[in-house]
Amino acid sequence: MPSAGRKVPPVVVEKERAMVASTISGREVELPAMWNRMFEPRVLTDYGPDGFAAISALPGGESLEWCYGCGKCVAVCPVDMVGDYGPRKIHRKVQAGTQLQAHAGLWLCTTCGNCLRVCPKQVDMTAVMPAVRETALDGAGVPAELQDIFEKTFRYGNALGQAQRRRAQWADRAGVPVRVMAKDPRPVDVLFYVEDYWSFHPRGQDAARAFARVASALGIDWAILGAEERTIGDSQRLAGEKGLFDAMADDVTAVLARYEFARIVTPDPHAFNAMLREYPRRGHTFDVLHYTQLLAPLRGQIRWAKELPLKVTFHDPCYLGRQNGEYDAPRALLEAIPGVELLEMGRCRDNAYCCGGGGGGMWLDSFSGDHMTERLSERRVREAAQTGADVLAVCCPYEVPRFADAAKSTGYEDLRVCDIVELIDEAMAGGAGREGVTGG
Amino acid sequence: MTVTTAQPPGPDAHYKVPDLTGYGDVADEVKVRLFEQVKADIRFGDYLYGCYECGICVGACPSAKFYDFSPRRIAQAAAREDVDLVYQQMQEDIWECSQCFSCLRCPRGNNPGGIVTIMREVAVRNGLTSAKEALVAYSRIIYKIMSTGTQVSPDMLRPDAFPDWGPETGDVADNLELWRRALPAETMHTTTTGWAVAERTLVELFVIWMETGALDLVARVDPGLYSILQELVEERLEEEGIEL
Amino acid sequence: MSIQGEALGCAEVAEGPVADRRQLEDPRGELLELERQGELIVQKIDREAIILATKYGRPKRIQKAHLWHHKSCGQCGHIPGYSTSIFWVMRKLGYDYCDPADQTSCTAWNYYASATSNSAAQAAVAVRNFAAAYESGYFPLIHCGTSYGHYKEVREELIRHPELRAQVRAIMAKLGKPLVLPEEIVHYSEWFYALRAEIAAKQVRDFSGIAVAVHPACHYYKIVSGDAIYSADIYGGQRTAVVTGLAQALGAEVRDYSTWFDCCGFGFRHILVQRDFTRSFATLRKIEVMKEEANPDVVLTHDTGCVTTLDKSQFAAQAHGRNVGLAVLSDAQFAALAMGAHPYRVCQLHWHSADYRPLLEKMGIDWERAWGEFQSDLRRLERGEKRYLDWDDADGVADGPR
Amino acid sequence: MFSDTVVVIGGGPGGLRAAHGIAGTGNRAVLIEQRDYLGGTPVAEKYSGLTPRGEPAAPQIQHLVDSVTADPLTEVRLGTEVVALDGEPGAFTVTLRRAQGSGAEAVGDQTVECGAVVIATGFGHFDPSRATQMYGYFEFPDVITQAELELMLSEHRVLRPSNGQPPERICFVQCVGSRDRQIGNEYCSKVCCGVASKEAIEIRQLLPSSKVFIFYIDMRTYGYWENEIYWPAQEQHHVQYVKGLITEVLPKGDRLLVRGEDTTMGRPMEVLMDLVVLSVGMEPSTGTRDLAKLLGVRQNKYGFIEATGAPLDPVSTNREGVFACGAALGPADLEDTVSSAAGAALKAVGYLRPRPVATAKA
Repeated sequence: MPSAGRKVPPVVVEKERAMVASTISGREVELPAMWNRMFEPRVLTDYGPDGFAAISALPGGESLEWCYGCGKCVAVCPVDMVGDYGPRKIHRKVQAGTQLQAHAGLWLCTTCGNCLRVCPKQVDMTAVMPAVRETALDGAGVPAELQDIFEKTFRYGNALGQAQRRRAQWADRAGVPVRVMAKDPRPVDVLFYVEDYWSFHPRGQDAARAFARVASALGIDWAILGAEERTIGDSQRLAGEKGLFDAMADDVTAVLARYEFARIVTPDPHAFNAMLREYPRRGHTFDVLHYTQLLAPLRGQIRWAKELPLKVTFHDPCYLGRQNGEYDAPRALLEAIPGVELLEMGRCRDNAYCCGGGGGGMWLDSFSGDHMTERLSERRVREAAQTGADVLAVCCPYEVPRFADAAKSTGYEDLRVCDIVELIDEAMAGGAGREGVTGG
Repeated sequence: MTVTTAQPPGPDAHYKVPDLTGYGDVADEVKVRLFEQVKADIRFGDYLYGCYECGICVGACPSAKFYDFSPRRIAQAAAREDVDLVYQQMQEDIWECSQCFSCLRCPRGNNPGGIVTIMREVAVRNGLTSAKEALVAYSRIIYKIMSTGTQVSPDMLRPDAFPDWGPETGDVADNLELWRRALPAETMHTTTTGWAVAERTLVELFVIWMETGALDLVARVDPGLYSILQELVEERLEEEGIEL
Repeated sequence: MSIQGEALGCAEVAEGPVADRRQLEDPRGELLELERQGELIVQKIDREAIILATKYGRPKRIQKAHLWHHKSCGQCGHIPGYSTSIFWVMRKLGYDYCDPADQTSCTAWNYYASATSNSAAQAAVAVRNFAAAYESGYFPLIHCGTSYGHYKEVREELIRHPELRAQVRAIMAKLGKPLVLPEEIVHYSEWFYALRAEIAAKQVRDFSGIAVAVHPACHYYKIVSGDAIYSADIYGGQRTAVVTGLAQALGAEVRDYSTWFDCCGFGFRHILVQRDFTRSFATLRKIEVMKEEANPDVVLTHDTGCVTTLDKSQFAAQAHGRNVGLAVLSDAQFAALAMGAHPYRVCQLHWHSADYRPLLEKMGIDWERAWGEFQSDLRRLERGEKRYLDWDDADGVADGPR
Repeated sequence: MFSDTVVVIGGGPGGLRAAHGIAGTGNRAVLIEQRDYLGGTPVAEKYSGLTPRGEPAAPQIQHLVDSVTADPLTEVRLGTEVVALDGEPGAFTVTLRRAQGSGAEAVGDQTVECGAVVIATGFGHFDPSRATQMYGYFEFPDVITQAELELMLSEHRVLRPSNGQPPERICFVQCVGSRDRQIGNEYCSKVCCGVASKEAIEIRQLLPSSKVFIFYIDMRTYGYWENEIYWPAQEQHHVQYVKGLITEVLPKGDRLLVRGEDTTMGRPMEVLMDLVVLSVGMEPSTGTRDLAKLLGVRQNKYGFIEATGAPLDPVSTNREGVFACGAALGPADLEDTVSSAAGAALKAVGYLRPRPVATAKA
């Protein structure tokens, strides 16, 4: 079947040199290369229900078998856009005998959920793929990059392998005080769960500092766990390490239990997703907000210091938008910034195109490179640039580094990539301290 | 939503593959013209009724067992009048077909093999690259059939051309003249043709090539071969005093 | 699993309801109608003929004698034993025939391989040959499966398209010939099937121990499929009866295999310029499957391309250790051998590549002695005793007492 | 004197519902059936479960039969066939004769007076030997039709005819003898997708370790058949649906190799099976064909009785006073059959007494 329009050449079996004897006369003839070339047949012969039976037995795996091949998913699958992928194709391969555990395609799904959104049979790949990955972890198929991340998460408590004690280092140059619960364990309104990339990645730290300034300017009572914070690890769970996620959950909830707080706020849609939907299943329920949901209601109180005459387009993170239904808080904040003109991309809100970072994709760029014509982030940056926007605004810590790299590699260096809170901070004259706040 | 001015680098991000069939550089009217020629063939109406994609033809198709070739795609592309896909098929698919007509089992009464025959004719008539490449190793055989009226002759069985057919095929070349004289049938003692074709018969064949335009077809694919054949045929017909 | 002749449950091919479109296919009737309209001449079968049932029940008449041999370029060129056997059997049964020089190849091998022609040229070549037969008074008998399939296709196009008839009629006029088509387009394997009893009556070698796998030629029963011979006694009327019927009549055991309906991989162009495909298909899809499932002594088929493909493709496959080595014969050669024909003088097996000697041994033929006899013939030619061998030489008349 | 009788020809579900409907209006129904029993094809072919819910067919059909035979206004003539219809609408004379081969002893022709006639002579299955593809129905004992499988299912044992063993791998091939220009049956027979899926469920229940496949072009499980048969078959009973019809069936060892194309994957497929079930379509039964000629009722291109007023009047024929219902008109499931039967009954009753003048509209 031509994949993406290109025909697949036959599989050739050919020996450089071959001597063949005739059984009639015994004489030998030299048949080099093309003279002995043969093809492998491309006939499928191994059909059966066993593939589905094995996967349906896994908790979360039962829906793969329900697919009746309508094909709607393939059109919206972000990986198929740059490759040859999609739930229907996986369903067909499993029925035709492919062992999904050992198949490279097992690791390409970003669990973005766009297929689930359109699927008339509600085949839930965001449950099926993690379930199958879990059984594949001890197999040889696990990409090395991913294995490395699991080990770092387990050993260091964060995916970047950084020392835990430097978790709060970003706060030093924030220009405003950042309370750390361990030093000042008094009850607090907002426990701000910073997560790995805002804690350790330079561009993440910029956003963290911007948030600190904006939060304090708005008089929010907030604090962070600092060195005690461990990554929630939802992406690691979706990449197959459910065991690791459960272990991390025990540590995280143990730390949280030491303190009193009204709400947990986080910049990371993945942590937000886990605490909103996975933790309650494990007996831990919190009032959880994404930071845009915290700031949006307060946008009226911000005293803007200057206008930002910018055309801005916004990328809906899958685990904030499509998976958890929050589309408007980020937009409300952007539209509140004076001078900003919001340009929507063709694929936005619940049909947003995925940045490729979810479901373990953040750490599989080289692995997936062999199966895609370009990275999802590159395809998304091109779409953003083609709206004519000056700025691609995001609100997920994975995306600033991902899209910044993609902008360079697709020739859109002049497209600025930044977090929404950085724009807010800038329009409040940034590091100039408190004046940007109205009373009360 | 402001309209973007400069066309940004990189293909339009909304398409999976901006040029699905890979022949975006070929002008649309070329593709349409070729497809019109395919549809203009008198046989086309008998070969295509519409396809509901059951795959029965592919189940029977030998080429589909090894090549990424599908008689179903041929019938579908023609039925949907997908001009781009038909053009891609005329460049990449049609020469993989085995022309065995196993696909005539089509419950809709289609004849994908017949559609391929027509597409090949149009490709040859228009000198498409696929036709030229497909026939590059074939010109020797076209010369044989058009000039002698028999296609496969004994003298073609040379060991350098058919080593993969085994040493016994080489023996034929070594003993050709003698083994041919050992054949009891009177007409089969020839070596450069399958049997002795009467002179008159050959002249009649040349008239057919000229009258039906079959000879001209070769011109666009192998001009060198065409000039040799044309000279031979016209000379022979002049000797016979036949003007066309 | 073997196929006994009668054991196959012979429900009559049910005559379908009036709506069964294929029942209506009657090219012979349509030709006669066109003749009544003065559009063309139909060469009639006016001698003793055998009636055979075609797939949907239409009776097809096979003339026994006075036949015009439409030879095959691939047979005469690369497998001369094929056409020689056809002549030899016909002579042995005492039926007169014409082996014309006024005959061109059907040119279909070139057409399906290179498409350097068009429907007018193909129709003109066909009609010119039929006109030559018509003028000779002998009724045409087609040697090659490709020609047979192609001529059925050409007949259908001439019946359907008046403008094509007009064009071909004009060309024939230039050649001083009428637009003429035979009443039936008959393939030689139909003649052999029709006369299988007469052939068996002259059988001198016992074939009861010979296991056969039949490969039916696509162009024979897939183009205008209604015109192929079917019998309720063979395969329950589900598959064409030719070749299988003859082999069973000669006492051989016909065995089934799971790629019976597959093409041989000839491909017209592939056999010559894309041999990797032909080699793969013939070996993996036909020869290996036959050996694995039916383990026959010989593959029998009834088309030039199929014999060439299945016989010649096995050699190179040995480079990959494939399970090959299966003799390939036409039904004509098989029948000739049954009737005592000489393996080299008549069947010309030395033009074949797949090892035929085990088969000959099983047929009780001393191929070493036969090869010696053939070599002595060649020495006689080299000494200039004769310019050409003839039909007497083919029967070893000059050998003297055995 | 106006007749109060309608003659219903054919004792299957359609004829039974028509007769029951006629009696229900207080008129008389004479039900003619050539077999020696009522119930039609569902009884003749021993249907096991009825679509869509799959409950046992026999009791339900028996209930319908009893509702007719118990009604004093109906008269059932078994082993009888119609040989002539004379007179004109409102005053017909139907000539009857003992059906050959029926158990009852031969007796001379009889006649029945009636005001209208309802034809309910049903369908016959397509004969697989005429299939376009090479299914080898006559060559291989393990190639059977849906009807033959239904018979086995009603006896709760599914066995391979070749060796009497329960099959492990079973596949259905759809559209055999339907949607086929070569054969001439260009229509869709409507019920085979639903029945195949229902039978697949029954096999899976009977043989839990069996692997069941359905090769299809598009699954036509209309209305509630979708959620009551197709989804459960696929999701709960793990029937494997593969989009691509089978081209040919050939022997391989003691099993069967089915070959076709997996059109979604765009690749040829060859799969070993123990049992191949051909979903053969519907054709006019010989009864429908003969009766149409006998009564001068026009047939459509496929030999079914033509509904001249279709689609809004699906039961009237070209002959006034003669109506048709069920599969005699074309492919029909049981729901179509009984609803068109009720419609035909009502139309037929209209010919028994003139309507009071006052209510007749201009």
